[in-house]
Amino acid sequence: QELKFAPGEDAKFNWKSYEDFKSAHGDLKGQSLTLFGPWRGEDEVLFNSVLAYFNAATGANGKYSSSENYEQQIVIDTQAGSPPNIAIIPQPGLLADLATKGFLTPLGQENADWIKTNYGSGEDWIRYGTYKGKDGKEAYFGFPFKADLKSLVWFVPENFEEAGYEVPKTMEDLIKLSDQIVEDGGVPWCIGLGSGGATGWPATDWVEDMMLRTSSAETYDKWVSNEIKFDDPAVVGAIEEFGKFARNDKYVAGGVAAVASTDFRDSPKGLFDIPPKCYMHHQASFVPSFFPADKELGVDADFFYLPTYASKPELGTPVLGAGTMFAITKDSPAAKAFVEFLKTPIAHEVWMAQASFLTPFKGAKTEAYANDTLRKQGELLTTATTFRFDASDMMPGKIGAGAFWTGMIDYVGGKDAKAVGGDIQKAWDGLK
Amino acid sequence: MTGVVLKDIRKSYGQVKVLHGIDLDIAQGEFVVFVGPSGCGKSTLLRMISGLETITGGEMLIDGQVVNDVPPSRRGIAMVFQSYALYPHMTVYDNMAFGMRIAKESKEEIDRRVRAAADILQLTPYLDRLPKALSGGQRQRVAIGRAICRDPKVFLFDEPLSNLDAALRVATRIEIARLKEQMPDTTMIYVTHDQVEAMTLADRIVVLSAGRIEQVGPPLELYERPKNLFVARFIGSPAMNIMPVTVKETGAVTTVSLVDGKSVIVPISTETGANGKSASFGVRPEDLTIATGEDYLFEGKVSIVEALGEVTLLYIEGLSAKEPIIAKLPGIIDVKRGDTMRFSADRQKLHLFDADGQTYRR
Amino acid sequence: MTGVVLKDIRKSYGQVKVLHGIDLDIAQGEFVVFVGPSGCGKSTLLRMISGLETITGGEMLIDGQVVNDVPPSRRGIAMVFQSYALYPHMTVYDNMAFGMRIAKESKEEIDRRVRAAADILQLTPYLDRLPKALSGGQRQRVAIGRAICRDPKVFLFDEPLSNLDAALRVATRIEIARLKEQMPDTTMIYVTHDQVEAMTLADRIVVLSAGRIEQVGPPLELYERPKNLFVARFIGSPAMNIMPVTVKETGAVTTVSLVDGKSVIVPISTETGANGKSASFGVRPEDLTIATGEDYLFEGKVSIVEALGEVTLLYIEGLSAKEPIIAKLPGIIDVKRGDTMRFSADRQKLHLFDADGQTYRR
Amino acid sequence: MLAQIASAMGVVVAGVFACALYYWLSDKLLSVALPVPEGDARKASANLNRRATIRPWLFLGPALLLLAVYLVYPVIATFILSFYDRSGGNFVGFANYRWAFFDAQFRQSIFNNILWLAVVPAACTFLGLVIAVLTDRIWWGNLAKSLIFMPMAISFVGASVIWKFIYEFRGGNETQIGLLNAIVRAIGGDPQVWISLPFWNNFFLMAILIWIQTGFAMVILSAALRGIPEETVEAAVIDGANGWQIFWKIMVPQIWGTIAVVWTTITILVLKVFDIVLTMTNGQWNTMVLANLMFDWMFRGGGDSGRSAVIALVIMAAVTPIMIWNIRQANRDMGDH
Amino acid sequence: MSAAASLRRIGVPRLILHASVLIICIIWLIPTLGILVTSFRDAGQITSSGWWTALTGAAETSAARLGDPASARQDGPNYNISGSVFDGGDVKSGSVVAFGTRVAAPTEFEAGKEADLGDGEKLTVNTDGSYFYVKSGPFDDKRGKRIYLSITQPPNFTLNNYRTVLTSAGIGQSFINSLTVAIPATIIPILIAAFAAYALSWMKFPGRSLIIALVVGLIVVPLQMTLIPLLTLYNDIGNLFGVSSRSYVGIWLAHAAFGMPLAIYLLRNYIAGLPKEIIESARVDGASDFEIFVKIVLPLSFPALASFSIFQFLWTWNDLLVAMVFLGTGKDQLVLTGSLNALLGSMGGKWEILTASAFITIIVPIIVFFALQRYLVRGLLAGSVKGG
Ligand SMILES: Nc1ncnc2c1ncn2[C@@H]1O[C@H](COP(=O)(O)OP(=O)(O)OP(=O)(O)O)[C@@H](O)[C@H]1O
Ligand SMILES: Nc1ncnc2c1ncn2[C@@H]1O[C@H](COP(=O)(O)OP(=O)(O)OP(=O)(O)O)[C@@H](O)[C@H]1O
Ligand SMILES: [Mg+2]
Ligand SMILES: [Mg+2]
Repeated sequence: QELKFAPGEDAKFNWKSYEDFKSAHGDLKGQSLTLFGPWRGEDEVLFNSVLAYFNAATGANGKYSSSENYEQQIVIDTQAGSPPNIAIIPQPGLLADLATKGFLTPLGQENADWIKTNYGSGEDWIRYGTYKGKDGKEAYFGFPFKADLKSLVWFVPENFEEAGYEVPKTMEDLIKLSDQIVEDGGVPWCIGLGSGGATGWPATDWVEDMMLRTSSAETYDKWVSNEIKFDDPAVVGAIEEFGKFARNDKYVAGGVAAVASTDFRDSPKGLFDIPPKCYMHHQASFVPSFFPADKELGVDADFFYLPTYASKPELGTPVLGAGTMFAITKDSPAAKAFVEFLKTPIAHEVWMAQASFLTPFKGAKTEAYANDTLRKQGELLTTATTFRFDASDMMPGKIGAGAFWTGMIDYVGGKDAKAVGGDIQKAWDGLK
Repeated sequence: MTGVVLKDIRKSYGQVKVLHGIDLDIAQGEFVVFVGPSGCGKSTLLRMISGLETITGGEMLIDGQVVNDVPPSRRGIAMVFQSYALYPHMTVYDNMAFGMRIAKESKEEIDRRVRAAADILQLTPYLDRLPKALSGGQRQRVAIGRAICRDPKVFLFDEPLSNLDAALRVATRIEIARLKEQMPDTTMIYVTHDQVEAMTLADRIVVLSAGRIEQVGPPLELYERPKNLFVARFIGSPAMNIMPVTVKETGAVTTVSLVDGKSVIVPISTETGANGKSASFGVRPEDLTIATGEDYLFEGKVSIVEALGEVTLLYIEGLSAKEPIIAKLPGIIDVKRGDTMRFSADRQKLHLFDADGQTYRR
Repeated sequence: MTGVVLKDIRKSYGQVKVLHGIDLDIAQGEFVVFVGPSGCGKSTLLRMISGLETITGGEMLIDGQVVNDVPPSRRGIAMVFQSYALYPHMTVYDNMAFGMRIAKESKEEIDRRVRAAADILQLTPYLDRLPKALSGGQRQRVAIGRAICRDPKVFLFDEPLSNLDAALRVATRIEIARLKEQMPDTTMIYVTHDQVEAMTLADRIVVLSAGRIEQVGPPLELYERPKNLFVARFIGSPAMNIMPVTVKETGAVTTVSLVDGKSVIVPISTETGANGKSASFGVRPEDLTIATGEDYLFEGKVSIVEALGEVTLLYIEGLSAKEPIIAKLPGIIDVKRGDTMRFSADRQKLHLFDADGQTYRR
Repeated sequence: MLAQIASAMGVVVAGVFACALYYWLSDKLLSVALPVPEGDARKASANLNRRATIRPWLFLGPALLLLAVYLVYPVIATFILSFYDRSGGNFVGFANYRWAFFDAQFRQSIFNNILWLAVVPAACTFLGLVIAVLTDRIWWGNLAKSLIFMPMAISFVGASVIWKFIYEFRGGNETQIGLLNAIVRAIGGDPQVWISLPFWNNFFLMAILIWIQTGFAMVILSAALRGIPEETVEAAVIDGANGWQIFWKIMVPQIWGTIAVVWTTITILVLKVFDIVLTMTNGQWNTMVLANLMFDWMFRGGGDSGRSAVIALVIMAAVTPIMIWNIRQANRDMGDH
Repeated sequence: MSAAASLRRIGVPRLILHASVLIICIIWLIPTLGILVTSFRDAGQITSSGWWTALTGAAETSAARLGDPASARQDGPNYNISGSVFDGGDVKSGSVVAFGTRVAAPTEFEAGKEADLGDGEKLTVNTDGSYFYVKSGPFDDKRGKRIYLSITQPPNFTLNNYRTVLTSAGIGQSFINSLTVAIPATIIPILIAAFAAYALSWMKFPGRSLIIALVVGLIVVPLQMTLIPLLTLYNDIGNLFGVSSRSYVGIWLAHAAFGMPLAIYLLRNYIAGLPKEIIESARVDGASDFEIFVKIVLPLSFPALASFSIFQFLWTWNDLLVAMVFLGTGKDQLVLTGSLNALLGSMGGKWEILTASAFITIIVPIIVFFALQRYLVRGLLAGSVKGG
């Protein structure tokens, strides 16, 4: 495969890191490396463009593949004993599970140390890659590469301009703005929880963001580890905070009934309708790929940070995010070398320069970002005072990708927040 | 008057004309049998009377009413199908009761009529069986019973016995004859291939051929005075022996000459115009006897002898007709293949047909 | 010697015993017909000879060899099934060639034999047709042709004509008779329901009843001297009239008295032991004649008259047997229902059976 | 490209050929091992009989082997796994069964499954029957059958997209892009979120499977209907029965056997169905069925092999009555041959 | 003849019959029609209007940007900009019904009439899209002014979705892969099942009804349950012989086995119903069971075989899971369903691609269906009816 950017040409890339890596690992000629991950479509093309640099540098034959049945496939493959060399895993919960079952090769302390020094909120990132192995000892398994930023609110600047709205700086302002929009005869929010088999998950992002804006990061961590119950007042409070938006008929496009059934992929399109269906949309950094094709980021659409309560300054500016972890499911020199490759700035910059890639890696040049919007997000990620990983992704699969989703659907459907929390907690108890 | 009247009834399937104008009056209480070769339209005609087949042209009256557009169930008919057509999933009782249940008769009435019919047909012990547990003859009786229960004005039978073995056939035939006696006012129309059935059952026989009526009349009339060659050959088994002849002399009696040159005098009057024309001379196998003197009809070589016990069939060759001449002689006769024999017959029982196959007999 | 020998052959399906020990010697080239009422085990016996049915007990020999465990294909037999059993997806030619192809005969040999068989059966024009494009009679001939091609030592027919209509039945029967003549060394075993077939075709008839042999013998012997009541009633149509009698006098001739008290002298010798016992007296319908003088056999009231043209059937009541007595008289007879008539018969043709149904005739 | 096609064709032909070769070779081998000498009639027939005892197993062999390896062995493995914990490493006795017994979601799934079993096979069979009867009577019946069969050819993913455009809900006054809501709106009703309507949403999911499977039932039943003797129907016409009565009292009872087979097949399919639920709701809004629950426990978040095994066994146990019925049927058939 | 009588001639019941079949067909067709129409629409339209509206054409509101202020011409004290809204708008053609300058009121003004926007600004947008924008002073915005339009468009269909799908990389290879999987995976199980079905209906051996029961029971085994044990087995065998555990043979056998119980069940129903005499007759003719099967039963069961092939083909063709597990997920092993799925992106949701690919995948099964349909009519379970 051709290299997207010819080495050495563009100064915004760290070409030196590429050359260094090449000289250190040029001895893998013909070795094969299989990678299996969740990226399909455009993401797959982009990742392949990154992989091409690895292949070119080492002479190895790295092949990436993916599948719609990604989650089943990795379970089947690891259990049956024919895993890929490297599995790219978006959910820490799944990573933990694979680790406990002994399917993962630890990455070693030196990688953990490297993350600590080179990633923004490095300590947190290490935590999300460290789990008990089959032997019961904690070890570092998951190398984070490619992050998503969740605490974002998307809007159309021209619509704001025309109506004279300002980007809110505090949560109080945000609520005031929402009321203002309602008063002007508009609808402030588009919320869509539909996602076929995964319906409900966008609500978990809302709740997590609210959790970080109403409770401390430590409470959040306890929630993730179920040290506090799901029906703890802190959690119920966060759910109800989400309810302020999602369960307010005046606030959401189509009314509350539409929330659960609108597809999350269709939902942001409401921003661009004429007249606009809504003015704001809370969603992670990947969402522009669902904007209509001709919308230019930064001009036709932009985002702002989901603000915090002015009344709770002690919580700082927490950032909710997610990321994919690279884990070695079948060890080989090429697999080790690939982890080394991920430590080079160039591995990040190639993707950054194309689209939809954020990295907490401080060594990657921010100039490489394809546009300002991405750059702004990247900076949010590297400068966040508190970074927390998506809670639902870290909870056990049955909860984070099951009971939590279902609970949120029930909640939007009118069920009491406390009862919903209780249900989820019951499911969690059932796992023990 | 519950007769059936057919006025110029026609039927075509698309382009194919099957019936070419049938005119027939059937009186109330009459037993009429349709016979004819396979494919001549017997079943079609019967099915048109029943209403299962639409009428392409002409008019049909039952009981004095035009019924062309009346659905089957309202024509007051009952039909017995060739293949029984019993409902395989119902018991004999239910098979017979079905029509009445559909008509919402009372339970008692149904029971009364089913039992009466079962009684007539000696089916009472089988009322609770499914058709598959019955023998062929019993099944056919159930089919008849089902028809009786409908208490029809007109009873239609389509070759009801053709699926039965010989013994059952005889027994069931007698049953039908008895039935007719018990229901003197019911008109019965019966289709068959079988000679014997037609002869024994019918008040009148209708001989059909290729969608046309060839002759209508009482059985013996058809046997003794067939109107044409077709009827002559069709009625009687084995069929009438037909020999090509040339008319030699006409008048009150007619002289004809056989292929081998021998002359025969037939006591049928012909007009002079017939002189010298070719004709067909017919004699029934059972009317032939072994000639004792010189006064014989014809002679021939025996090619096959079939001794059936009660009668003996001789197949005689050498009279140049494609088929052998058959003689049916009573008892067991001691002849061998290859014997040459002479035969004579009662002159009154000879038949003569013109070149078009119409009888010379008036 | 390619005969078939059955020694105490038995068959049971689970608990049900179907055949109770059949002993039979069939000589090479013989034409044997099995007759018997439905369900008596004819087909079962035939299928055991063919090897399609396993033998439960006894021994079967073909050509002097025990074949109990020999599979059908190695017994040198060919079988014609009641339902043709043609291979619907093969042409007539292929149907006939199938067996030889399986046996890996040469192409030329196959062709020669198929064409020879087709010739015999007049099937040559149809060789390229599929069975569905043939009429019933032609299909049956193909089935026979297929069997011929196998050039079997033993030819088995299971009611081959029962699916045909009357005319075809006669024609095919003659075909089979002709076939037998052309294959004089082939043993043929033939199952039928039909009297006429049995009488005309068989060298010997085997009468079966309920899994046992009742009588074996040439057709006329069975007709004239039935061993027991069963055979007497089974052979002949309409069946022999049987009347319950009491033996009055024994000796060289026997005197019996009918239910109405009238005495009849039967020229059959009986022993004194029989005196006073009840017996059955039989006379065939076709042996009855109208009595002219006082010397009559019995009298009775005519209940049904069936004029068939060639013969007339009279049903006579009043002799207390459940079934009416039937008289079959030649020609057309002018009698009416209700007439009382007297009948006589040739004394030589009377039959007498003891209380167990065995004939008194030695 | 050509080379790829050629090699693919080669592989296909070789594969099919190898399979056919097995039967041919094994039969040849059998005849070589047990020869039929011309002279020795006794030995010949003994060998022929021996062949006849061995041959069924040659014929059945590959099928039994495949069934044993691909189905029986996993079933046994599943059975064993049902006594182990989530990783399959530690024996836990009946704990998984106990869990299933008390689990609310499990109960919900059973309830829904019963609902599915009560509705879908009946609906498919009934609709298939009605359509088969009706289309047999019209000249464009074959075209109609093709149209109704078409959904069978659409993949489940395709099918769920299709139905998205039927059930989709848009709130407020927005234009509806779901047909059902557009119709409801057009006749003046309130649009509904069909797939989350409690209880009824099960039926909306079932509609999809019915839409797909009716073609199957129709094809098979239409073949059976043609086996009904025309005369029995005509006899009923003369007896005065109307179309409805003929259908119910004459036709249906006569093809009862086939109806049972269709019913069985669809019942089993329903027990296995999970694609529809997965893509439409993933069991949320109380639409969970056993197959989905099993899938969930097996794969979600690394999986729990013990509990999913228990659910799988419950699904398999559900066919026991059908199996018994079929054994009876098979034994009855045996009598015929 | 009265009207009622003539109606009776045609037959009211027949009219009802035709009408009801037509209605059923339409109901059955609607979903399919929906997906077909959708596959020819623009991505944007799919989620903004119902597919049925695509057939008629509908008014749509959209935005357009007027010419850049720099392009303004001075005309006395006035400055004006003119052009066509279709040059810079989202919509490229159609006829303008109304326009507006505020997003909250996008259809404020009727097309062709001059709108007074205050500040001495006046704007006219004509039906054909041409506009004239005039201001009493110079324009001072940085960018062209955004206006909103209601535009009616004729029905508009595009082949782009199909082009995207058909030209995507690897689609040809995966098409061949799919066929390589599906054809043997259809033929092999049918062959094996037919042999077994024959043995189970016409050969006598101990344990026959038990095997039949087993087969019926196995129809229900959930596919997912078997994957892990089987793949483990495959890997063990692969390791033992040092070959890849993922091969076409592997997936054929897997598909064959998964389809086997139903195949045996349905085929046995048919084969057992063949006339007994034909088989006995062949037996008398000296044919062994093998020959009977190949020469008699196989040709006669063609209807049943053909119809089951349709079903089996459908399953293997539309399958993704089994292919992924037993064949692998690499680019050159991907089957058609797999590579089409990859086009949907990590988050899915490209309805236009989904619908187009649904129609592309349906083509082959439909061809198979039509090719075998005439057998299907008498197909499958004809044998389950005695005498059928
Ligand atoms: N549906 C049909 N379409 C075309 N021709 C038909 C149809 N039904 C019957 N025929 C033709 O009509 C003619 C008369 O048929 P019909 O069944 O009345 O004969 P049939 O006298 O009853 O013969 P058989 O004694 O064999 O029953 C036949 O030549 C037949 O081919
Ligand atoms: N498979 C079977 N199981 C049990 N009983 C059977 C079986 N096959 C036949 N029979 C019984 O064996 C008896 C003899 O049957 P068979 O078919 O030989 O009669 P048949 O004399 O040929 O009668 P038909 O003239 O009606 O053909 C019958 O009573 C029948 O019920
Ligand atoms: Mg007829
Ligand atoms: Mg028999």
